[in-house]
Amino acid sequence: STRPTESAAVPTAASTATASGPVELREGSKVKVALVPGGAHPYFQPWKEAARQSAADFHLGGVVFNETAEWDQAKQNNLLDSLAAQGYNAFGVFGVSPTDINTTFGDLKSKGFAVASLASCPAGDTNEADFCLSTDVEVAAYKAAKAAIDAMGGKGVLVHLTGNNVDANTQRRIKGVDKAVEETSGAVKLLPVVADVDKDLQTAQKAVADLLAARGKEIGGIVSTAYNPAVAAAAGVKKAGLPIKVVAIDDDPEILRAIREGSAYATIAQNPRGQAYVGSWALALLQSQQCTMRQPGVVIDSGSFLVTKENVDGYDTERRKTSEQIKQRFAAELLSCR
Amino acid sequence: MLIAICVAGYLSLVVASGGAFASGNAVQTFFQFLPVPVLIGLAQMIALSVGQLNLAVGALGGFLACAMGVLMADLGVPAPAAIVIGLALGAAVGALTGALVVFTRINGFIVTLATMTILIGAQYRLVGTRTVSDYSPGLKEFGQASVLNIPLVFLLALGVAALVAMFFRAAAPGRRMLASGSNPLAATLSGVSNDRSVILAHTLSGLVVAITAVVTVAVSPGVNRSIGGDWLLPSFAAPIIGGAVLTGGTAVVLGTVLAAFIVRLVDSARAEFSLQPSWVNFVVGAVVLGTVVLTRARETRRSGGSS
Amino acid sequence: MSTRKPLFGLLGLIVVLVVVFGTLSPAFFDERLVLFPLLRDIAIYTVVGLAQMVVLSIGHMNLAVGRMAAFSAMFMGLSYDRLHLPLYAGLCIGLLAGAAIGAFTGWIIARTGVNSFVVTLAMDFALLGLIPVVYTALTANAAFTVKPDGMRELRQYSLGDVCLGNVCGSPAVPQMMLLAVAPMLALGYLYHGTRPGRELLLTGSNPLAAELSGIPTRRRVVTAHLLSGLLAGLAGFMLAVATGSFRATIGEEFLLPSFLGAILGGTAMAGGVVSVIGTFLGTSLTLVIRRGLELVGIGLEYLNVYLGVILLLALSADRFLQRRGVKS
Amino acid sequence: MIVADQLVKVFPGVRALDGASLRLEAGSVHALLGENGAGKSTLIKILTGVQRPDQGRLLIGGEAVTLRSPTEAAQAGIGAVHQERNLIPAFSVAENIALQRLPIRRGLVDRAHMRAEARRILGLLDVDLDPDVRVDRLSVAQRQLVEIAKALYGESRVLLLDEPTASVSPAEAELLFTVVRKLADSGAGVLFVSHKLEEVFAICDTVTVLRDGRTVLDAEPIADHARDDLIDLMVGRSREALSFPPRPPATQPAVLELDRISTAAGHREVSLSVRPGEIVGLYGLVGSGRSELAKALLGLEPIESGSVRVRGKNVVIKDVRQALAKHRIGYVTENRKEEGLFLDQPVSRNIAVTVWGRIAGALGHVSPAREGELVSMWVDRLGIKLASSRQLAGQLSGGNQQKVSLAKWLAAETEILIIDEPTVGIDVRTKGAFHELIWGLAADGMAILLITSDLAEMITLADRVLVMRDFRIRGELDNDHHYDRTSQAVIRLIHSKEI
Ligand SMILES: Nc1ncnc2c1ncn2[C@@H]1O[C@H](COP(=O)(O)OP(=O)(O)OP(=O)(O)O)[C@@H](O)[C@H]1O
Ligand SMILES: Nc1ncnc2c1ncn2[C@@H]1O[C@H](COP(=O)(O)OP(=O)(O)OP(=O)(O)O)[C@@H](O)[C@H]1O
Ligand SMILES: [Mg+2]
Ligand SMILES: [Mg+2]
Repeated sequence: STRPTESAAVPTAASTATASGPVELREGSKVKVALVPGGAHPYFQPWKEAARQSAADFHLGGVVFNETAEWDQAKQNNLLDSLAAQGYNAFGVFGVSPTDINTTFGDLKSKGFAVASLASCPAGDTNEADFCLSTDVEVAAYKAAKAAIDAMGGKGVLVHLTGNNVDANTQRRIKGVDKAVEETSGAVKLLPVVADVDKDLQTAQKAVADLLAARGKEIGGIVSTAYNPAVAAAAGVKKAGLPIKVVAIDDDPEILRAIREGSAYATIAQNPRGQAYVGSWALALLQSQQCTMRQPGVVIDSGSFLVTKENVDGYDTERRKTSEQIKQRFAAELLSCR
Repeated sequence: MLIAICVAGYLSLVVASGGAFASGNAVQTFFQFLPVPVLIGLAQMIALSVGQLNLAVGALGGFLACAMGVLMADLGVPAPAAIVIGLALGAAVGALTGALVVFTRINGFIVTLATMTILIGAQYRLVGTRTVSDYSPGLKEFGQASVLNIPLVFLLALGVAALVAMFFRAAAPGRRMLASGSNPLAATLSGVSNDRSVILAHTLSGLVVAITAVVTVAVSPGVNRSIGGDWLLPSFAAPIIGGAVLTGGTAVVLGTVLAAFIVRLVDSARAEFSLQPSWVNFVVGAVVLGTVVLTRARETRRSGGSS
Repeated sequence: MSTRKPLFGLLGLIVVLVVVFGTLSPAFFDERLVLFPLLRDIAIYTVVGLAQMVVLSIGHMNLAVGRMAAFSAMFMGLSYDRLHLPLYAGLCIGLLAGAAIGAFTGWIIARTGVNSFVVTLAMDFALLGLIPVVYTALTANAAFTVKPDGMRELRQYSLGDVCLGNVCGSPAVPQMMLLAVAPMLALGYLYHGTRPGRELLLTGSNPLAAELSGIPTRRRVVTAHLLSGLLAGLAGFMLAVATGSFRATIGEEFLLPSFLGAILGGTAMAGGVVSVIGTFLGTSLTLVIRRGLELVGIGLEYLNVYLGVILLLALSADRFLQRRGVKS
Repeated sequence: MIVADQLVKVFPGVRALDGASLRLEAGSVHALLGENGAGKSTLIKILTGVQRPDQGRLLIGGEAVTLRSPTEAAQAGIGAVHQERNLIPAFSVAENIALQRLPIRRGLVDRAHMRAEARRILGLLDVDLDPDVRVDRLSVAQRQLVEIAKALYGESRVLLLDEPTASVSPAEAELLFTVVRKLADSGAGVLFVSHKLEEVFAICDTVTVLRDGRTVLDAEPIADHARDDLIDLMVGRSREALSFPPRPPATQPAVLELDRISTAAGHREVSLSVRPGEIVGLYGLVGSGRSELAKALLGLEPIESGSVRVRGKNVVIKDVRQALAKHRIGYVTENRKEEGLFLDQPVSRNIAVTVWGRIAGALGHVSPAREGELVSMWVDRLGIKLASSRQLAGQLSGGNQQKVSLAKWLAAETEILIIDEPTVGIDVRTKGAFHELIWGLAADGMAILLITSDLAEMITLADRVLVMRDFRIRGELDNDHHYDRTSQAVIRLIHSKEI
């Protein structure tokens, strides 16, 4: 199992004892929240359910989930404007381009909307959104690599498969994996990262097969921090019959299945449902002027969870608990309410 | 010339890998991923033969792969029936595309771009963001099966290539398609219906895409909306490097197959030498350009003008 | 065969669609949230379409439009980040880089006689290799995030901020539109009024006859690709300004729209026929459809399906009416 | 057997046919005459189902029919050689001949049968061509013969020939006539379009004349009409007599000299010179290498040895632009469709392309007024028939396209002009006007190298005739413009064994 690291903020730290008590949203009917991922991706699917649920639970004027941004920052900007024109006034956004999204947030804020950066924070040190509620992708990648290294017995050859090389988030993931490998001080050797293999399943599959054909015998573990390579790696390793430990990211049904049947060793599940659910709630508080952020732009970790065969059926309980704790933490430390 | 490059490239990979690349497993992996580029190249080549473009190869392939996956996994349709439906659907979409081009006289580029958009939408409708993988083990076995380390799917692709070559060489409709592509006016005056050629070309192109989709369903761990997303450019690159002309009138089956082979060589080299992806792109760029310049240099100066 | 007619058809289509979408969703006429960004997009993608149009005019293609934009934007980013140059000085440097890479591509094509499709595809791959190397070496997040003075204004200001006395322009029209109008005017003049422009068209129409008529066809090939690189660079600049940073992924989405805008507008794939206004209208048509669907609230399940279907229906109707018009 | 009744065909801006009628009888060879743009090709296209008439009827064997496609026409027994070459370059001769109805055996094309059939038809024409050779390897003349063979394929009862002899040598034309006669004698009806009136009188029985899309002479026996009558009917008014005022002998030093040129194309030791004010004819059988010599001179084919002198200076010409801009040399190609014209461009641009360099101002600005003036001047001078100068070149009739191709180089105002087969497909009147024009250009001091396979034309115009065979100059004679004497001398030179 993995030990929490110093950089992974433990979300449960000080959330139970609150001075002001629980915060209740008083009037949410004027708030219309738009949850806008970067494009269609399995990761965001829990947002849909969370949108429905938060609309019902908090009596919001509406919560919409719109994934038509198609991984293009310009399209996403347009989409946000269109949603604003349709009357949406609070936005939970996964920015396509982490280096550009602050500009988008700035524009939205200047038009008087509440904005949350969900599932990813802007690149750099500033966050122009009201808050950022996300997994720290670097930490998630670090945890995944750590898990793989542990499964390999602390030594051997590790490969990192990932997506778009020139995406800031990819760079963070690479850093996370590199860090975990560095900590083994040479016991684990990392092959050059295989990037740009998330475009489609076949590219991923081909890359994995070529990799296994060329280096299969020496490789001890594979960390995939992107979806398609994870699916491909699990299938490829299973087919080749090699004793390679695959650690994936996220908890798409396909990956959970691989863990159950043993073709993948573990995955790092994140907390998309919590991001959307708690995010919508906080956005409603902000947009209805009931609360303000004590520290605008604050970054909150939504948690990441190691899922192996042992806890594959139970990890969601833990995750839901975490979400609840995040909500309490908002009430206790992050918001200042009337 | 292309053959020489293929052989030289393959041999140098074998040598560079200390012989490992000639091992059964490596050979199998190499050929396992060749059928898709070969087939999409052929599908595009068929469209190019009459001077049309088919921008929808990837979208149609992805849509059909997902449709077959869903039919088998969700609706419990047996694999052979799903394949037949897939093939029929591919040909039908192709025929419809061709008919649209002919009857509306809208540029084939625009029509296939529109069908591409529609099919991408349809593919998403079918599977959303999930990966469908729970289908016919028999089909998946077929996808992995091989004789003497040569995967069956590759032999299938070669078979299709041979049929396409035969079609263009010796079948009357194939000859008529080439006539239409080469000189539509002359073809008309010889009683060849260009309209029919265009519809036939799109239909066949759709059919070959459908075969590609079957292969994809067979060899992939599953199908999802990303299938087909990366087919467009390779589908053009293979026939054009192979010598096809965008304005029509050419059918270069062997060239298309060999060009796909060369691109696959670069892929394998990437894994063999753990190259950075950026270097691979460099290499692909250089190899593509080098191949074509060499081929070109060999051609007599006298034939034809520029581009 | 006059070229006027299809353009009126396109314009009519756009008007009809705007009316339909406006009726379905009155928010369509929201100046600040809909029209302004829509026009900004149209400006950017018109330039993208023009970048393709200039090579189509000689019967070539540029599959590296997007990557040339990224290449050019990289130089702009570099000059802001490292040299701290003002906005327009950096723009000029980037445009020079774009023109240079375009001219180089054209030179290879002219020298080797290899199909432009293949050369630009190879160039695309080469740049795809080069650009990330530079970005990862020089930046932390694969993007130059410095924002030179004037960048924010260029993104946000409209003609509403330009006043002559009491008369101000429309706040719906972004100032960035001027960056598209300038090359439109220049290209329109080039193709209609000057010798090099016409020579480009004739080179596209029949390269052999052009050579035999004393047109320096090789030089024209270089010219066309140079212009393409230059315009791609401009489009890259506009996109970077509109979204916020000069990054490696600029232009990734340019390829298909570049062809779509130009060809919808009546530019021939085979060369010899171009339409600058057509490129503008073709680009507008596709963006209006997309924006309209977005506003009507179509989800991803149907968005692309509708997009394709409307495009086909609209064009078919246009053709149908045109043919009726010819008959009567 | 086939009757066209009051056909009307309207194109944007032109009434190509305006009440044209034609009666073609079985067993006769019927001439269809008319000026360039009179509507001959349009009529033939309607008879072969390529185009549909806007008004009027077609009757075959007394019954009204509608021909919707060339296939339907072929089924009705109509075969045609169209004016523009229409072959598939990458296909073999045999396949081109059989394309109309490919023989099929077991689902595949029966190549053996196709080859045999092609060989049979080529044999009929006495043409020695390998049926397996690709058409793009053939010379212009050989392609024309293939087209004729193609029209004969499938036992047509009606054969429509649109200028079938425009670019074949007299000997080959002779063979064609024999076949045509044979076909007519066996009961076929042949329609023959040509601007070469000698041919028409030699083989035709009846004649129809079109003027401006209207039939002005309807199927009368040709024997009833004199040559000049027919020309008057075509032209519609009395012709002005041609005037060839005497030209002073060229005395100035040569402006263009080739000295023992050898080329990659195969020329050996070719020497010639042209003086200002002189027309030098270059005669030879088709394929003797004349056009290629011209192209080598313009830098399009490598010159391997020997020297080219322009105005006394040794020069190396890289391309046509240099030839035009620096040396003031122009070249009118024989292959207008592929090398001469921009078919999808307006006529104005086709003509003005060579003058932009001269009239362009700062930044390459071309004044539309200046350009329009020049264009309309040349359209008038050559009598190019068009709806407007913005009409696309590809929409002009064959002869008018040829005029545009020539106009381009006349407009260029060069000092040295190489003209390759200038009057192919041009009607009699315009041909006369052309000749006058070329004569006049020489009289004004231009140096002209004239390549033509039309011996009469050569003898009318040239001052000296060089005869080329197998890429070598075989001899030179002074021309006294006396047809019989000079033609015999030329033919003797061509067939002389060795020099
Ligand atoms: N597709 C077309 N579009 C517009 N005008 C056309 C078209 N085809 C022919 N024309 C016009 O119709 C008229 C008749 O042309 P046609 O080709 O029948 O002449 P022709 O008698 O064959 O002449 P020639 O002796 O030069 O071949 C010409 O004025 C020509 O410009
Ligand atoms: N049977 C053939 N096979 C291949 N090429 C041929 C053949 N006949 C002729 N050619 C080509 O034609 C060239 C000679 O044609 P060219 O046009 O120079 O001759 P020409 O004397 O001008 O005759 P023309 O009257 O046809 O113009 C040859 O060099 C050759 O390239
Ligand atoms: Mg004619
Ligand atoms: Mg010649």
